[in-house]
Amino acid sequence: MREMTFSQAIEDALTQAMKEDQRVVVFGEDVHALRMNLYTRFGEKRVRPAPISESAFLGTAVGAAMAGLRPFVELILIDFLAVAADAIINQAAKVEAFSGGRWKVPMVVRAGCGGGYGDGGQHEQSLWGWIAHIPGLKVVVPSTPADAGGLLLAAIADESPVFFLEPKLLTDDLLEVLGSGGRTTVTYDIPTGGRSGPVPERWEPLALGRAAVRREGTDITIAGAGIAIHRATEAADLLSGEGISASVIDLRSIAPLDRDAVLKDVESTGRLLVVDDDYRDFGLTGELAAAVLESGLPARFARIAVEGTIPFDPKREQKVLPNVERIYEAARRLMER
Amino acid sequence: MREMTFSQAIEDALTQAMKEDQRVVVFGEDVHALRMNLYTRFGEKRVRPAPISESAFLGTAVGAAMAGLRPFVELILIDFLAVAADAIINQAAKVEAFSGGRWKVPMVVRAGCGGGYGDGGQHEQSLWGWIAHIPGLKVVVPSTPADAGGLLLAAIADESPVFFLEPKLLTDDLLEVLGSGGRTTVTYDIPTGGRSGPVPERWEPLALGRAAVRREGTDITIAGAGIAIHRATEAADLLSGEGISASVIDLRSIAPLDRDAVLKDVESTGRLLVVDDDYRDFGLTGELAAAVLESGLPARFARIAVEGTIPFDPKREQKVLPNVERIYEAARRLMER
Amino acid sequence: MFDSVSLYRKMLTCRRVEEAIAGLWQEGLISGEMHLGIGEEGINAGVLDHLGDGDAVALDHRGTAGMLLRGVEAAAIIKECMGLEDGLCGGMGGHMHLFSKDHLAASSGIVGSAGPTACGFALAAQHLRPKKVAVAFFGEGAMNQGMLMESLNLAAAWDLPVLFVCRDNGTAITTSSPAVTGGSLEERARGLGVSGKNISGVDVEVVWHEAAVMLDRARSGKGPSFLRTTCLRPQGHFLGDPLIRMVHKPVAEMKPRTGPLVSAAMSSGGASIAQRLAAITKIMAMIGRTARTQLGSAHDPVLQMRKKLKITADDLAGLEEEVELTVKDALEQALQSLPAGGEEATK
Amino acid sequence: MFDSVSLYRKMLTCRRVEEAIAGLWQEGLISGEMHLGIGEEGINAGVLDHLGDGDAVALDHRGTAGMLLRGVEAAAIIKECMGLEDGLCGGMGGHMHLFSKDHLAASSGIVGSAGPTACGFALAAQHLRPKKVAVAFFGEGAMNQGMLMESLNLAAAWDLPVLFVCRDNGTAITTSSPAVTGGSLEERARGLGVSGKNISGVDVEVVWHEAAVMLDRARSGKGPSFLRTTCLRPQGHFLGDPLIRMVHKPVAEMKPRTGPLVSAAMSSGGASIAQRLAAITKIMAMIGRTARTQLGSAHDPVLQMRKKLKITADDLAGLEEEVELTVKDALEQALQSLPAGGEEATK
Ligand SMILES: Cc1ncc(C[n+]2csc(CCOP(=O)(O)OP(=O)(O)O)c2C)c(N)n1
Ligand SMILES: Cc1ncc(C[n+]2csc(CCOP(=O)(O)OP(=O)(O)O)c2C)c(N)n1
Ligand SMILES: [Mg+2]
Ligand SMILES: [Mg+2]
Repeated sequence: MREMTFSQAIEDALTQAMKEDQRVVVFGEDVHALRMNLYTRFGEKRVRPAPISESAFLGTAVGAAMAGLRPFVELILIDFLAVAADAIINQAAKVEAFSGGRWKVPMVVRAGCGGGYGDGGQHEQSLWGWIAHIPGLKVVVPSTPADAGGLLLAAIADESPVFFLEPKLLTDDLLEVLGSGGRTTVTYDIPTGGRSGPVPERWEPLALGRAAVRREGTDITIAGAGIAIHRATEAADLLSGEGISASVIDLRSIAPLDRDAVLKDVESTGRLLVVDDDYRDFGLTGELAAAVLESGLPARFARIAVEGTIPFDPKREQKVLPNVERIYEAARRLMER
Repeated sequence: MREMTFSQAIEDALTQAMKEDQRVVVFGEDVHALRMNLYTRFGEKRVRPAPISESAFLGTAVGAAMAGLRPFVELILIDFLAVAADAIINQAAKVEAFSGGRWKVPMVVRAGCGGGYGDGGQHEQSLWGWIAHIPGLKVVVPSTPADAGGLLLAAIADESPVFFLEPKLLTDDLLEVLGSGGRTTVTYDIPTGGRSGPVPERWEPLALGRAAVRREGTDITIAGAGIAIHRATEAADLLSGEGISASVIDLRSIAPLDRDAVLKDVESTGRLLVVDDDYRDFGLTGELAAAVLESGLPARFARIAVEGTIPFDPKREQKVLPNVERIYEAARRLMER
Repeated sequence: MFDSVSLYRKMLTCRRVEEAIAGLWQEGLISGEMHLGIGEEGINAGVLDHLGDGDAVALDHRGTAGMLLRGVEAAAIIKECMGLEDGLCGGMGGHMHLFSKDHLAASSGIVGSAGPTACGFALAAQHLRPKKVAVAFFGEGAMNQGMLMESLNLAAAWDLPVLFVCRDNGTAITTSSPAVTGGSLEERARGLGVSGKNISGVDVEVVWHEAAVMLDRARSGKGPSFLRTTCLRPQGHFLGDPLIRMVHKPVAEMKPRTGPLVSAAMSSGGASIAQRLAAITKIMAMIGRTARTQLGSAHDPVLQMRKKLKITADDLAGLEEEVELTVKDALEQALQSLPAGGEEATK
Repeated sequence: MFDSVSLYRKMLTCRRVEEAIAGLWQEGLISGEMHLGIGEEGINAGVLDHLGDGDAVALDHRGTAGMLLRGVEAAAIIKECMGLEDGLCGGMGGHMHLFSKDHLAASSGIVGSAGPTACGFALAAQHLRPKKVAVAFFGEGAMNQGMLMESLNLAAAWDLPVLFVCRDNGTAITTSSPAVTGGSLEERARGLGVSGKNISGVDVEVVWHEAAVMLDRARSGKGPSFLRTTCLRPQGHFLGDPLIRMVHKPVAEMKPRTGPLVSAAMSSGGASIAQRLAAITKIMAMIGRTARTQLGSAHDPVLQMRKKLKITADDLAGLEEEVELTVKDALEQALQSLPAGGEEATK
């Protein structure tokens, strides 16, 4: 076992993929700087800087994937998907269906997601529920370096368009640039659990759509992805101090969604708290609610998610993002119901 | 009371709004033809044809609304939002929040939605759950001519960006062009209930976010919007033949969502069936499931929605869209649970 | 080498297949919209004649002819338009979403998206298929769509082997494109780093030669080009185009529209009389433009090529009969494939 | 009339306010990113000097100076950057999302969106405020964003009173813009129907006169124009720009990066040696470009204007002291507004 930061794991797994498969090409804005090491090692043909033309280069990824490459597109932040949504929802997501299953689009879009470092509501969205609403797309959100590398390999190997979303608070390289900019005068509430950790000697793809039980509990199930997992784990520690035993389920993949893993746990706890860094309405929290109701399991339910545009002011920002306190309080309330 | 078709009601209400408020301007592709009467009456300055540049003209609507106009944008089909999503989700939806509530964006985007006339999966989406996921946006979906006119006036009067989505099967003018093209050799399964009906002498805005109980029942609540309401009403007729009494709740507005109206009805029926022409996952069906679970009401739940890209083949298309048979079957199954 | 007989055969096949599709649509055997390429055969055939295995093409909503010219079976296309299970895409796509992986040929109903897709095909060619190219087809209206403009620039920046073919019929649905388009399209392309030419699409030979040069450039690594070709489209935007109907059946089609229009023109509240007159004048101009769009012999690329053929009348008749037979055969295959009661599908 | 003293005062105020903001950022009193406009004062002041009540402006991620120049209080801007409740937007927007309804001034952190927003402002002017105009500011990198290109065309098609101002520093974050941009920007704008000019942004007087002509055109209903202005930005893309850090603190900042880079260059599996060398050369060029971007006196619009002022040394000193005091005052207001323990906000 090696030890790596989240960003190192991603770059390491990507390096392995590029070494093993010539079809893997990387492009996006500033990739020569963002992926300086890969740029140096694989040259500009395989790591290609793009103009600020997200529609063109995401659409290019669709065509390139259809014609035999395995494009890995660096979108930098998921918020920018909005300027190029057509390439994804009307093209990438639909080619397989339109062609009667005859043609697939194996591409990966990597982007940072989420807030917590004071960048404002146009740069800190998570949007995974927005993506997962569209049939034909997959979305993964790792919460540890080991998962990051494993899911990344799986995303590249998959035959569908996959979004690989990186919680920025875990990603040292993005956060260094966007958050601190070399300053020692700011600190952010970075969960210790995900920033670095053990990773395998050689990366193996992790199956998409399989949740991980991060903590086993008997009273309440807390489910979420990314940063939320670390917040939930901290909250679970606090709760256990009060005799409340919480499970923490790391979904890892938003689409496909491992409903079964959640339901299985809820079967024994009878309570589900969904924690989501994405917007609340018409999103992940609702989808898991539907899964519970459809299963017919009797369960008490609560959700914590982002309820409006994320405020710039870091103090208010902390409050609207799912944090340990909110999770803890919601779990306690749910225990009383 | 006058009698009007769905399209006539929309044009009539829009005419009233334009007559009463000089700030209402209409633009979009082909509006000189699509709104030939308004174009003639109000002239090109107020009804302006646009190039095929959705990003530019939706973004223009945002700026124009901020600077005092009341833009009414004809997007034609909601599927095309994907090429211009940024204008809506990163600009229109966020100005009010970003400005600390000081600046608003009163604009309307009108677009046809939904399928049932064989136009394929890129032209028949509903996408209201996709829009409603983003805080700061409103979405209405009328199901009768009277609601169409009333909601249209309310949308224009509202201070937020509002999507006005028109189920194409109800809209004679769009359907005539996209579906039949002057042929008498094709017919589509058009619900009789919504295509034409009584409308008030003078249009008054209908409050946004208020559902209408279309039919009162005691055994099961069926909730939805647009075409689904007509399908549900037909299914309810069939169900009543079997002694099952179904309520039908027309949400009319997806955001804000009248959760209370649904919960109130479910309180007495104990069963909720959500019918949705939009995609199933991470959408309206889940959002209502969350509302039920959060309320703590004991309820059985099922949902019928679109589960993949809509097939072109009209026969398969009929099957994937929520139809009377599916609603009827699902309601019966739910009664047995 | 330009082979006029072969080109004529190709164009005629496109024409006949599209006519057959129009017939099926009229009969109600095809539901929804139908955009055909009648009138633009010179462009489609002149460009696609140069493509071979490993070359790729991205089409727009008007992709039937493109698919045919790349070698997809007519029957498979017709069946797809009808939504049949044994159609090109199993009936899942319909005429706006024709896909053939074997031919690296894709389409999309979203205006402008052919540009990025073709760039992707070209990028894959750069990596996997040296000397292969990609062609994007789109209308002049699409030139105002951001993603298409972005893709021209991307192709220039990355030296992608793409030929961008703009079929300029001057109209996007009902909108006169010059009225909503600034500058000139060639200058626009050049400002995006892609040099181009403006030619008539009526003479397939001219198109063929121009495309040859541009595709050669792409194949030899010299990057993208832009070919603007003009054409007339006598059927209007799509089958059953209301403008065409108004022109051809003025009584039946104009009458129901006239009442509201006159009352809109006369009713109190609204723009000044001058502005209303200006609006009506533009509506009349739009209808007039449609009325004038008759293919006639002079603008018909198929007839033009036919006139110039250097073969005997007998050979010509033979060729034409062959084409008719092939198309008839494809049509029959499609009709036989209709499930029992299938005619009722969309009724 | 060009008033050099007033312009100098404006530019200097922008410079000092932005320096104050940089200080607060460095102290950790502002979280996240910070994009400033130091080096481009000549452009901002030269254009915005012509705007009055009812005129509108759409800014990008670099909007601080624009807001100041439209008359927003420096303290309100600084407080907004700090996320304070009494900031311009109540602390909800931050430096990339500054909005002032009274000044019809908006910003956005999404590259290219200033174009459409300005078109909307201009459309409203056409209807509600005859002779009023809208200005869009954006970088040269934004010229590759589809929505901006679309908006140039829309402005041309609708004759909107917009001035599109491109601040060209040659770089978008770390990317050399010429390397990913085809054609020329003026030709591109012209191909979209908007004629333009290319000038240096160092001399505010040149900018001022050019903007005057273009804005007059807009005010008199003659439609949009495009003004490309060049500038240098010594702070890099944003405060704490890693490239700048590498150049200025090579040991601390380069060393941790060198190990992985060398191993990437040497390790087996990957591109040919030639390709790797080419890549390294480009990385070095990027860092070198950054190192050479020193404002110096010749490229500093504030110093250039100062040199040309025709006032006494006393008056100049007086003016400069006044500016310092105003900015100091604004800074103090902002600091006083910090809630108790507020310094810890982002810590
Ligand atoms: C993004 C988008 N906007 C609008 C439409 C509706 N639409 C379909 S075809 C068309 C006109 C296209 O005109 P042009 O590019 O000139 O092609 P033509 O139909 O004339 O061949 C429009 C506006 C669409 N399909 N996609
Ligand atoms: C649509 C979009 N893509 C990418 C980004 C990230 N980004 C922020 S600023 C910037 C560079 C902009 O370059 P330019 O337009 O030249 O402006 P400059 O920063 O040089 O003033 C980029 C790529 C963004 N904010 N929005
Ligand atoms: Mg056209
Ligand atoms: Mg720049």
